Amino acid sequence: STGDNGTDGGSDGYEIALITDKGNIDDKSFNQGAWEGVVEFAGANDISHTYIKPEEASDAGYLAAIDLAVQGGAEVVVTPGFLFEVPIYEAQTAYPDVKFILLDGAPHTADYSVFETKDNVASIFYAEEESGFLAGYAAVMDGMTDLGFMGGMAVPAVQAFGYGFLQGAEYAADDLGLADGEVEVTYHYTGNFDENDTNKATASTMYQEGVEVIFAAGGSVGKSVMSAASEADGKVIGVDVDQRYDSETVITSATKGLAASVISVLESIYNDNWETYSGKSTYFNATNDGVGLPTEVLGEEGGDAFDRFESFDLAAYDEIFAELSAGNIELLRQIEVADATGYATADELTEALGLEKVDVTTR
Amino acid sequence: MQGNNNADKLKFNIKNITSHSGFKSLGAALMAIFLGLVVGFIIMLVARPENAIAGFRFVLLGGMGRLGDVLYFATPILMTGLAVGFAFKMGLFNIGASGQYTMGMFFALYVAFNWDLPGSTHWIVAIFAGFVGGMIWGFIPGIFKALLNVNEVITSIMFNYIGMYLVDMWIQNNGVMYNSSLTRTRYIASGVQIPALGIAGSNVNLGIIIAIIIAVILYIVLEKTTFGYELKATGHNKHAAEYAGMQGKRNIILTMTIAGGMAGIGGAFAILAPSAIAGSSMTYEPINIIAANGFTGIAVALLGNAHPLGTILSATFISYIQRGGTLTSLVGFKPEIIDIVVAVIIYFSAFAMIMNSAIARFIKARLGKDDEKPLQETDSENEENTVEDEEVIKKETEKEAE
Amino acid sequence: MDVVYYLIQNMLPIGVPLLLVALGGMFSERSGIINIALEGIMLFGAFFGALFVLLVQGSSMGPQTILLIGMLVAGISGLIYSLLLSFASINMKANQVIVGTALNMLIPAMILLFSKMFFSSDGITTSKSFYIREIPILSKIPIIGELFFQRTYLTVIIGFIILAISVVVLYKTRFGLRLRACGEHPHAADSVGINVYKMRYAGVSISGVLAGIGGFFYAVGVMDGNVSGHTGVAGFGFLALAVMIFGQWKPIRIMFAAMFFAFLRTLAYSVSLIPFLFDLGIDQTYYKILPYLATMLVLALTSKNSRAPKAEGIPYDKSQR
Amino acid sequence: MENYIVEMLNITKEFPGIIANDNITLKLKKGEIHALLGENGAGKSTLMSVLFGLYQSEKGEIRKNGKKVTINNPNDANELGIGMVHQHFKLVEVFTVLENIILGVEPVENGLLELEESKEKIIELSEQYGLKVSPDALIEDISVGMQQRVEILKMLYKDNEILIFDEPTAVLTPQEIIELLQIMKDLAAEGKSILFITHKLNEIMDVADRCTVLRKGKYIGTVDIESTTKEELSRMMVGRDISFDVDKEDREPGDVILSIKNMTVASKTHKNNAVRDVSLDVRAGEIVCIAGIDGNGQSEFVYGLTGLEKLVSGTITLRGKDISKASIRERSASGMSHIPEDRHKHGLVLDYKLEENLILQRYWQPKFQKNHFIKFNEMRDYAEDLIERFDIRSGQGPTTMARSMSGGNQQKAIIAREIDKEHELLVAVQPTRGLDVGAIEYIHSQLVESRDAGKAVLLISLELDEVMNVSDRILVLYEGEIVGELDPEETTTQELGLYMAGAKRDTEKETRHAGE
Ligand SMILES: Nc1ncnc2c1ncn2[C@@H]1O[C@H](COP(=O)(O)OP(=O)(O)OP(=O)(O)O)[C@@H](O)[C@H]1O
Ligand SMILES: Nc1ncnc2c1ncn2[C@@H]1O[C@H](COP(=O)(O)OP(=O)(O)OP(=O)(O)O)[C@@H](O)[C@H]1O
Ligand SMILES: [Mg+2]
Ligand SMILES: [Mg+2]
Repeated sequence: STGDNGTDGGSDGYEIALITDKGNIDDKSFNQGAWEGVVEFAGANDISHTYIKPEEASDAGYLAAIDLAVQGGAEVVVTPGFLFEVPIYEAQTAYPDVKFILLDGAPHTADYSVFETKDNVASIFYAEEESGFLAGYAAVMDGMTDLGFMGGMAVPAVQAFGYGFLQGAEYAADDLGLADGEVEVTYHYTGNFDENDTNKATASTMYQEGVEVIFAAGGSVGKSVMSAASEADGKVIGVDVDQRYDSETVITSATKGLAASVISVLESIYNDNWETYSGKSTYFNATNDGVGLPTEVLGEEGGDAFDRFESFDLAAYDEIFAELSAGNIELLRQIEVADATGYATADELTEALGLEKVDVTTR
Repeated sequence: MQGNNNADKLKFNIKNITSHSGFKSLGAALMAIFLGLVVGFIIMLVARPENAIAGFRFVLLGGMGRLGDVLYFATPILMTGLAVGFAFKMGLFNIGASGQYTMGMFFALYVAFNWDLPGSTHWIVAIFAGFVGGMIWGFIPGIFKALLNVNEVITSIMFNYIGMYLVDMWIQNNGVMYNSSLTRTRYIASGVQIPALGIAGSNVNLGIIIAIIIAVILYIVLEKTTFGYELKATGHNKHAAEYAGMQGKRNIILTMTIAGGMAGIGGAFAILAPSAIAGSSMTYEPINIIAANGFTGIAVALLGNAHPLGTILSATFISYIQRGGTLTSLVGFKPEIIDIVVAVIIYFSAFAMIMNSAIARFIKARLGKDDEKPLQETDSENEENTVEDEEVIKKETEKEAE
Repeated sequence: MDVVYYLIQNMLPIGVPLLLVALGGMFSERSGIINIALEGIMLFGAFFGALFVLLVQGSSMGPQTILLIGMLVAGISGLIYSLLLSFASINMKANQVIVGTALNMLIPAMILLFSKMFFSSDGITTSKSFYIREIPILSKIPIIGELFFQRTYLTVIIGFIILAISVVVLYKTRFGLRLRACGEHPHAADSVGINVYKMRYAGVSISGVLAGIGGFFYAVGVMDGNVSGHTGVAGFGFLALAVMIFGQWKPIRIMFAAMFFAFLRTLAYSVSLIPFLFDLGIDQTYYKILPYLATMLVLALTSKNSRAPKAEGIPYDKSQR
Repeated sequence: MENYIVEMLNITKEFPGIIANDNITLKLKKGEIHALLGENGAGKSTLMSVLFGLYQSEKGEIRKNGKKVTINNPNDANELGIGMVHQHFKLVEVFTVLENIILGVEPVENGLLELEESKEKIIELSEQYGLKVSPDALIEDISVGMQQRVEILKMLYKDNEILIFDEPTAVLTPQEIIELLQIMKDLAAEGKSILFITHKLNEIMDVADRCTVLRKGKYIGTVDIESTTKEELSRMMVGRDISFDVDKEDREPGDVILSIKNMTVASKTHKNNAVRDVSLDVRAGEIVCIAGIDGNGQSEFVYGLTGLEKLVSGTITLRGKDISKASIRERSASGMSHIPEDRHKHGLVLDYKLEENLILQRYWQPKFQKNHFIKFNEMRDYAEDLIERFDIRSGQGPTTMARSMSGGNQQKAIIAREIDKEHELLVAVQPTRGLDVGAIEYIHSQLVESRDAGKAVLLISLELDEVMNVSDRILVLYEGEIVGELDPEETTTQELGLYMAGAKRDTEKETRHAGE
């Protein structure tokens, strides 16, 4: 591509570049998590870093943004999200000397005929279903029987959170010996990842209907849910990162170690053990502490991260987490969904996830 | 007397040039652009003084190295610019280009996915479908305006939202078009993509050529045909148009429909653009966001003085500084700086004409100082020009009245 | 019954920003200036209001005090931003619609640029809760208390106070009489020694203040004190224009119009609470479209005999008779 | 040295391209009625606007009671006790009479308007001077005469002692005029000083003490009314003797061209119909004039006839063809030409070139377009031809912007267009409004020429002189109805005035006859 200006005007450029997908780096999701990782690592090691927003939200546009970053001097390019799968497939060949960290995706061609992760690419995945499972389990174990789920759009990561959440609730209801249908879950996708009055109103309505806690798995959707919760005295389960600091209403968060994983990969690059991640997909899950509920409170030595629960506590958590990491619990990450929107019906969910104690309503 | 004569000549010439209307609007546009860039530079200077010069250089020159992209990104905004400008000629403010654009894009996509046509014609039919989609969404505010007397500004804003919600719903509910796990439309076949022009590193395609041809056609329609004559007459004075037996209501509807069609084609151009990556294509993500290209079209039209040929220039210009603006990321700025510059340009262009003639008058006053003479003796041509000067102002103020 | 209370309690914080901004539009148009920049001014006010909240939220100031001062900040910001419209359309006699459009485009870009450069964000996120569970004493009034003084925001009460003040100012004061004269027949006003330019500055400035406050109240009551350059104020400024027309440029009618739309909006998102609507199984999208479509329908029905201030949109030129 | 209450000395006021007041001096004595006379555009209103502070003069000074004063705005004027009734009323239509009167001097108590006292004062004043108004009526609901009383009350309410009346009688019925003149005399008797602008010499002779004459922005002179005559005044005004007679020979009218039966047209401003059950015929070779005072339904009548407005009921037949529901274009194509009342609103596209304006009614005809493409050469040739034949003067010929042309030449362009267009019926609405004597003569001759060429001419006019001189037959429109048919040869201005004022009307039968 042309773009010589990229180098001559841009002083010495930036060594680590993050390309955002459609959102900004405060999207409470992939962009933000990855960026926090970049900042933390680069800050500690005094490495120049920047983020770039593509001009156009298309494969070609993302590729152009990568071009721009590389021309601007980037040696490591971080691309958060599966939308970069196709662009990275192209870029890994075009820029063999640049290292790519692709979160939540693996490089492939547009028609999915060829999957290939070259040596200069690290592909990272997260087991969201496990994180969601822990959240659902904790809520029901704590005595809540009326739950809500508000996902953003029905993308695989969000779906996995939701399915995990349902399975966790079912598992806990089973443990507690609740009757069939005694746990009710209202299951909803907002269709966006924004904070807006629609999302707030939807959450308010759920609380009004008697929902005790809503698992908000959709980036900034969480802000709307927290706002509704604080008005309605409801509770919220955060997502991706520990959101207890955003609002009193957040009892726990289904986290995945976005920042931590980025830092790990960056460390491997700068500490010369790139081969740990190079050329393959790595899963972050309970086994390698890649997902889970927060167990520590920032800046509070020995603080109780479960203090916002009635009864569920660290001990109970450790127990179920051990089960999970031991591989004793089988979880579904994906189910068959008929609707084009990717929104599963109540029947599909009940059927595929084998729900008995849990009664799902979709919205 | 001799000296007076010379001064007279000079004065006369300046008046002649400055009162020529083409010069005036170009001058006004340049003035507005200049002020917009100055404001942009000041903002950069305040935000990050150490990088301001480097950043500003990107804004000014960054587009140079990316001329293919400049044209590529100019394509849809040229069409939305025409959509706004064409309606403007009739005194209608088509702020609904956004919804029309989205609608056109949807229609094009629909044809791309659901109609089975040979590659050689498929993209042409899809563009045409975009045209139809946009026309429908322009037709509605036209009807509201003509038959129900509802201000087109309000209607088109409302229909921006309605169109956006509808399209997003239609796409999400259509499994052929929508890939829910990627939250966007599926890739369209390469046969529906508009053939690329083959400029390396850019997806610039036949769309730009078609867009320019359309602009020229609109120019001919406006300047050479009876429809254009009626349309402009209505824009200048709808009462006179009615008096002359022109069908104002029909023309309003027709104009809005054509304008909508232009924006619709813009949407088609955007979504049917070819991709440099094999098997890939443009995609649309239905996340309830109003298409920005529609609003950029307003800027393009205003800067181009609603003149179809001027619009080609202004679309290219805005795309040019946008490309440069993207590059400012490399020195710590954000591309939004260009949106600010463009907004400031429009702000000033709303009264640059007046500002310019004030300046022109000032210059004239300076130059004409020493040969002041009783007014009744000034020759008729001079007088005519002075009057005309005023007229430009008056014309502007009258437009606002509508 | 609970559902009715719920709907109204939720309608009010959404209706009040609409009400205030539409009142602002009314003051501006009554003085003769079309203010299509309301959307931008709202966002401007919201941004600075939220910025203020962000700066002081760590202090010991109570949330309602912060809200009141934030309101002042937002109002003043709105006023300042509206001066750009006044200057262009009053002094420079520019096309008011174009200037308004430019101002609408400018501010989201400003917020995005500023927030990205300084907060690495699309806007401002604050952490103060302004929600009021119940207001002592007043909340005990039967029915009214539950509707207006429970589960509410201070913004609602302020909104209605401003409405009352607006009615008095517009109809009972010298200023109001003069303002209306300027929007109807500026030459008449001029001929009795009223400074039309000043009055128009005043009209636009009031609209700036109200739109600024409205924007901040939107941020408080709808967005939990946050502002984003990305979603902005979700077209509320434009809706307010429609509300103003529907309200026929009259304050009390504007109030009813604003509440009508807020109610539809609330209803649209609370469909699941109303069994017979929910059972229809209509796609949510249609409910989202409903407020916009209703606006259009109402305008279509009322536009024929709607009576805008006669001189609105026309720059005042002393020398033209 | 006389004692003047106001002196305007050597006032010069320029507008772009024109000197509206050129070194004009005017002195007003206390307690006198001082008339200001001059042709259209002579600069009368401008001079008064300078005195009232609406305009600032470039040169000259104003003195009040011998002391130099500066009047920068109407407030200054008001403080000096100067009030003005404008040619075009400056009243807010949606306000009440009371609100209009107090506007600018609103009484306020505790920050709120307090109108009771003002209301009493207004009622008092209106009784004192016989200015009947009801304070709570909306301006838009009251008659023009009543509106004028409001304007006068506005001045009296502010205790103004110098009262300017700019053409106050132009909009009044003869009876109202008599009342007004009486009021002015009373006011002068009370010590108010009055400046009175009018075109009507009779009125000046009637009430004024002195008269100042302007011509083309220049001061001509001031005379005592006692020692002057109408003839002298008119000579001062135009610079030559004038005859208002139009050269025209008697003609025998031919076939009926236009026939209107029971036409009723709605009003835009009030609920009653503006035109009610009007029937009339116009024959080839005659000029029929519809006379009447402004606001009696003339505009609506023309709108209904030409298709700008839909009829409530009735039929219009043009050359035997029913065109009651025809579009404007169809009417035009069937032979109706229309010189509109408002040349800027309807007659011209001011931002089009002269040549483009000249084909405004014909651009769609094969002569000027082929396959929807305009034939620019034809257009240019045609424009040049019309410019030549009708002597339309402008800066750049066919390419002149209509806006930059003078009013008279704009009107000429319209007349050329409408007369040259193929037509059987010419509807001319106030074709001489705002024009000077030369232009008026020209237009009248064109109307007569058209008649002589066998066209039917329907003239709608507010000017009594024009009505009497140009028409072959006069129909009087009063409150939307035809109240009389008169023969200009046999009637007098006085009689016509009575009809126009509604004081006299033909019996039902006679009126019906007029339409047959
Ligand atoms: N605001 C203005 N701008 C430019 N020219 C003006 C303006 N006002 C008046 N004129 C011009 O100044 C001249 C004098 O106008 P003025 O209104 O004083 O005439 P007048 O004597 O009152 O005429 P009339 O009898 O028609 O009222 C006219 O040629 C008019 O066109
Ligand atoms: N309000 C106004 N603003 C600007 N220009 C004006 C205004 N009124 C008149 N003019 C200009 O002043 C000049 C004189 O106008 P006016 O209508 O008084 O012409 P005139 O001298 O009466 O000629 P005619 O006899 O043809 O009517 C024209 O060029 C006209 O365009
Ligand atoms: Mg006058
Ligand atoms: Mg004239």
